[in-house]
Amino acid sequence: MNSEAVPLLTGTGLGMIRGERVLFREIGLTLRAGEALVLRGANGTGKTTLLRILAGLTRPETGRVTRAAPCHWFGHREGLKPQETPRTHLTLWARAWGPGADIDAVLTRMGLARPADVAARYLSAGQRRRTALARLLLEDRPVWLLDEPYTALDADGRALVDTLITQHRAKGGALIAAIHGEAGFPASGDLTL
Amino acid sequence: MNSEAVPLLTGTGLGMIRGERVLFREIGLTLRAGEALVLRGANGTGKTTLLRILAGLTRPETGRVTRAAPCHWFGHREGLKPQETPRTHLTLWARAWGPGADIDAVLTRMGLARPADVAARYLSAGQRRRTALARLLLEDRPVWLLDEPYTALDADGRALVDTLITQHRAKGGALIAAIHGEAGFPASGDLTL
Amino acid sequence: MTAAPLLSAFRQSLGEAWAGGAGALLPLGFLGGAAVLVPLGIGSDADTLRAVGPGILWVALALSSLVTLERIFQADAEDGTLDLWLQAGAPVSAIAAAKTLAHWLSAGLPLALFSPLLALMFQAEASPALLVNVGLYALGSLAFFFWGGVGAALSATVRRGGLLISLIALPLYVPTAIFGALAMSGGPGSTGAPLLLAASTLFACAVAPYAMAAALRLAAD
Amino acid sequence: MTAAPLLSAFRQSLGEAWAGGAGALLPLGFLGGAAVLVPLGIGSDADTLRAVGPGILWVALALSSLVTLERIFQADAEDGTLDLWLQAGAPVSAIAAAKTLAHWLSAGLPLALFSPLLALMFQAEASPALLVNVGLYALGSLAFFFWGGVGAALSATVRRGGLLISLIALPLYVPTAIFGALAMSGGPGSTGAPLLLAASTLFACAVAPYAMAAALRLAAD
Amino acid sequence: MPEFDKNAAYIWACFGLGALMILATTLQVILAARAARRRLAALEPGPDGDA
Amino acid sequence: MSMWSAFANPLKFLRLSDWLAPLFYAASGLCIAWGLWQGLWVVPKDEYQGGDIMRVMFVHVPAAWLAMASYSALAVASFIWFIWRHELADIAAKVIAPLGAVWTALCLATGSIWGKPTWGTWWQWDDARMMSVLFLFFLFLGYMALRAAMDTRQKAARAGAILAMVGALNVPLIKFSVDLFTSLHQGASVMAAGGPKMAAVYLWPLMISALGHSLLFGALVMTSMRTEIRDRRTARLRAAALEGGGADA
Ligand code: HEM
Ligand SMILES: Nc1ncnc2c1ncn2[C@@H]1O[C@H](COP(=O)(O)OP(=O)(O)OP(=O)(O)O)[C@@H](O)[C@H]1O
Ligand SMILES: Nc1ncnc2c1ncn2[C@@H]1O[C@H](COP(=O)(O)OP(=O)(O)OP(=O)(O)O)[C@@H](O)[C@H]1O
Ligand SMILES: [Mg+2]
Ligand SMILES: [Mg+2]
Repeated sequence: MNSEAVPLLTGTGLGMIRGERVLFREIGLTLRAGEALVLRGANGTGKTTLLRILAGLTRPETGRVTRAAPCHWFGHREGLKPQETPRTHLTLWARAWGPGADIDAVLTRMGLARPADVAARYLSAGQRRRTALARLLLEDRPVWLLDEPYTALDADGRALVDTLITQHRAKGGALIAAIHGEAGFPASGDLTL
Repeated sequence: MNSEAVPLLTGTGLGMIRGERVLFREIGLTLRAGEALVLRGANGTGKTTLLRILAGLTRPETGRVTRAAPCHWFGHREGLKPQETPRTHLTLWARAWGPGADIDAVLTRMGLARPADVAARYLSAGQRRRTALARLLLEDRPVWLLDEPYTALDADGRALVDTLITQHRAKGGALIAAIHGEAGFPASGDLTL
Repeated sequence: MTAAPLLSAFRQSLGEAWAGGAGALLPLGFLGGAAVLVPLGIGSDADTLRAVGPGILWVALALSSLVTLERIFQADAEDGTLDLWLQAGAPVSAIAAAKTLAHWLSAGLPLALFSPLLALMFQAEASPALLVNVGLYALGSLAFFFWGGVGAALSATVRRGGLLISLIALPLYVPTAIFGALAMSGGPGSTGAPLLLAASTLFACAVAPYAMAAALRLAAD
Repeated sequence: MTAAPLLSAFRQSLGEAWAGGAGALLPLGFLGGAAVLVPLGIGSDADTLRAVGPGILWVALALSSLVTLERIFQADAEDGTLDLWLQAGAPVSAIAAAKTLAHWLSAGLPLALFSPLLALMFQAEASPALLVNVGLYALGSLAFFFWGGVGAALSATVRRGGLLISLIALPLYVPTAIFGALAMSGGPGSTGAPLLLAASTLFACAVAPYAMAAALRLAAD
Repeated sequence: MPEFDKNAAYIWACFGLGALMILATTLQVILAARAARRRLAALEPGPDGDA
Repeated sequence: MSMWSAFANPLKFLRLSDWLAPLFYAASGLCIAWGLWQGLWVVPKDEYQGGDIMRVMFVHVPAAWLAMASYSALAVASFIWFIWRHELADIAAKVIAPLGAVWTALCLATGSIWGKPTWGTWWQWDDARMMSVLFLFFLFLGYMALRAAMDTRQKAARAGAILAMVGALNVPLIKFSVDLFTSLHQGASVMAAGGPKMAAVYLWPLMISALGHSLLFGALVMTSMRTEIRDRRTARLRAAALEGGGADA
């Protein structure tokens, strides 16, 4: 990947205040094709908040974000309705974002073939996370913003996330992930809050 | 610890069906003072379900559980109301279970001194988990049932959990924890589903 | 064993009820809104309004208890609090009763207390009977809350439980609504009606907690 | 850009509305229940009932739209779906409108369709006017749902949003309720009323989505 | 057909409604039973699909 | 072990109902047909009570009795299930509810059609009988809606049983409270204390019709129970088939 490429995502001078407390200030970052940035920091330092700002969900107190490409958001909450099954959920979002995704293939890939028709209310924690992760495969979006992507996953699941990330980067995608521990994460750089 | 001690928790012949599918069957386990049992298994194999059965929250399809001592339940959901702060939450449960706990000390111990008065709706994921973990310190209950206690915690937080567990066992307590990865867990035995 | 868990459950529910910000003002707003909309719909003929007034108030009380209760147990089931209460070392039925009582105190009783004002809006004559009616509304709404609690607990793990609750709870509300309306009518048979109202409320308080407890265990399962 | 996200939002909301199991039967149960409790409270004098009937139906429609809407956006904010819709690549206002429409279709329209039955229960005479009224109720309830949606979006991140919604939405309901009641009264001024009703509904459909969109962005912040 | 007095319409309405509801219910129950039998037989061919 | 004995038990029922249900259908057909023939052609019109309209009785009264009987059956089945967890009791409760609702609706519909010429109104809001039957209908609907809203069978069974039992405690209270209302409805003349007060020409066709309705109700309950047993078996087999394939999460 060419590091002189146009940045996919740029944040400059980002600062955030939450409840009279300065969470972070003057944060700048640039994400280019193929990069994988890891966000580190103790609990409550503002990783989730920064990711939401980058995704455009939260308005920063200072600074600005420039998005040159669409991005996928994967947060603590999975965005599943209790009555949805992994299959109906993925079908719905595939339709919303433009069709073309092969739902069955995605389900199998994510290890969701068996609980594909179980309502989300009954899914195990890991199955819920896998369903949410599967959304990343429905539409190609160059930037992925992942908040603790390994949470609740078993060893297989964590290896799967690594593979997804590697493939995404190989295709010219980029990502920022907030991660605790997980020394083995295939990162190209990191930022500590 | 004396392994001939009276078992704190016994399960015999436990079997569970969920949605026409047999999750597990004929599981037997015995937990004695000082023991720490690790529950392993891929996503969706029934670890959470088994723990809920042991806690008496879910009725098993077959088999029976004998509880010789009160137990603490720590699940995927933290049991926090959005408007509660860590301080009000812990005060409430300390009162419910009998007083005597020093809330300020517990908050400091769990690294919650700073967000002690922030409503749960605004807490970070790790801060929520820490608040829920803090309940374990409010009342001495010999058996702890922990479902993925490391989730969302930073390095400090994980070390803290290890310390809590070690101290609990040293005092004659016992625990069962469902865990993914985390090779370093100080266990005395394990059970794979 | 001890009353401490019950007090905690009571306290937590009070906090929850008030936490929305305006707290107990909200059900009042709801009732007030209904009271405003009804005359808009039926016109302002004083006689009709006076005839209709007490009945509408009963209905508004019943419906706003439904609206209030919808989330009581559903929220507990969703955020994991229910699991904690089931292990709190006190009978589940007592805990359910404590929670229901707290919600009645913060959303039912205020409505009853404001009922004379609303009656006046419906062209009722100012008279001491309006104050007696406060007691009747309070008694009746307590029964509404307990039966509504059964509906809420039964539908705690169901999406759109609110509407299911209404279907379940409305038939259970009937005796209370009838005795209440009868007691206020001043017509024949109205002398014994307050007693009957009290008895049916007592029955609700005695039976409903057990049904709630069974339903809550189910919701956690 | 494309209508695909809107269709998906619409579909998801329909699914959500029907997911309770009995689906569209439930609001009907609610309205039926209210219709039953009201005469219980006010007695069975045919003239009073006939006078009160249409008004009560408007109120029941308004209240059941509130009950239905309470959780629409709050649930989206809680489970993270809102974050996804904000990034779905379609105007947020259009998505909010699609969701509201879906809920109206599954909970508002059926109520309107059943209104003749309920009118008959209130001793109305069988006449073609009852069928005209179906249209009026449908129009009016559409406005109720859109204004209720604004209230629901505004209180999406607030506990006990339901009651806050009623406080916010009830004033917005007033014009609709007035024009609706006027159109059905057959009294003086009732000839232009259907047009006014339609205009106020149109106004709601035009303005409410933008208000919802702004409120939803705020809820995600 | 029997001849009734001025209320004939009401009588026929009641009997008609009764017949309709009862027959429709019976039909529905029997069709559901058939469908269930067929679904089971497809999975577990046995004597008339009895489990 | 209890898991497997519960699976085995319905077999006996399938064998029993296999010959009992057709018998019930045939007998009910005969009874209802005879009742209809008597009611429409044979029985003379009642000159004192509105003339021919009283023929409606042969539909209305059996429906009314069955409405009440079916709620009792629902409550008893729920109670048995709650205490002994006998799967058949749950199956029975599940299928009784919609059938009971049908007969309750029939009672309401015929009663209100009968009311129009006799009392001059389709519906009277403070009539004790009408209101208590209406609430019975609501209870059935609530029961069905609650079951439908639970997505696992076990939960549907538990929730349904709780509601049915609470309802059973409440039905007398509802009836008692609405009885304080005035009622247009006539008092009991068949099940009256001191024996039936009705003339034999009416009594016999009425009793036979009622027997026919009850037999049909029983037969329909049996058939629906067979359907439900087969459906549950089908679901288990499907799940077992899934169990065989796909070893993924
Ligand atoms: C919607 C309206 C009505 C409802 C819900 C209704 C309900 C009932 C019920 C529940 C019973 C059984 C009572 C018992 O055995 O204790 C019954 C019986 C009966 N009903 Fe009705 N009814 C309605 C209208 C009418 C009308 C309009 C008439 C005739 C004027 C009528 C005549 C009878 C008769 C003759 C019996 C048999 C009573 C006996 O001999 O025990 N009903 N009805
Ligand atoms: N209204 C508020 N008042 C005070 N503090 C607030 C308020 N809202 C948010 N905060 C604080 O802002 C921080 C939000 O952090 P954020 O969720 O971004 O953390 P994080 O780095 O993702 O943590 P974790 O690793 O635990 O997920 C928390 O420390 C929280 O206590
Ligand atoms: N109604 C149902 N129908 C079908 N399957 C169900 C139903 N309810 C639960 N399940 C299945 O039961 C299992 C529950 O597993 P549980 O939550 O105990 O898993 P777990 O071992 O804790 O997994 P994780 O590691 O992901 O937390 C899941 O596989 C889920 O799909
Ligand atoms: Mg975070
Ligand atoms: Mg789990």
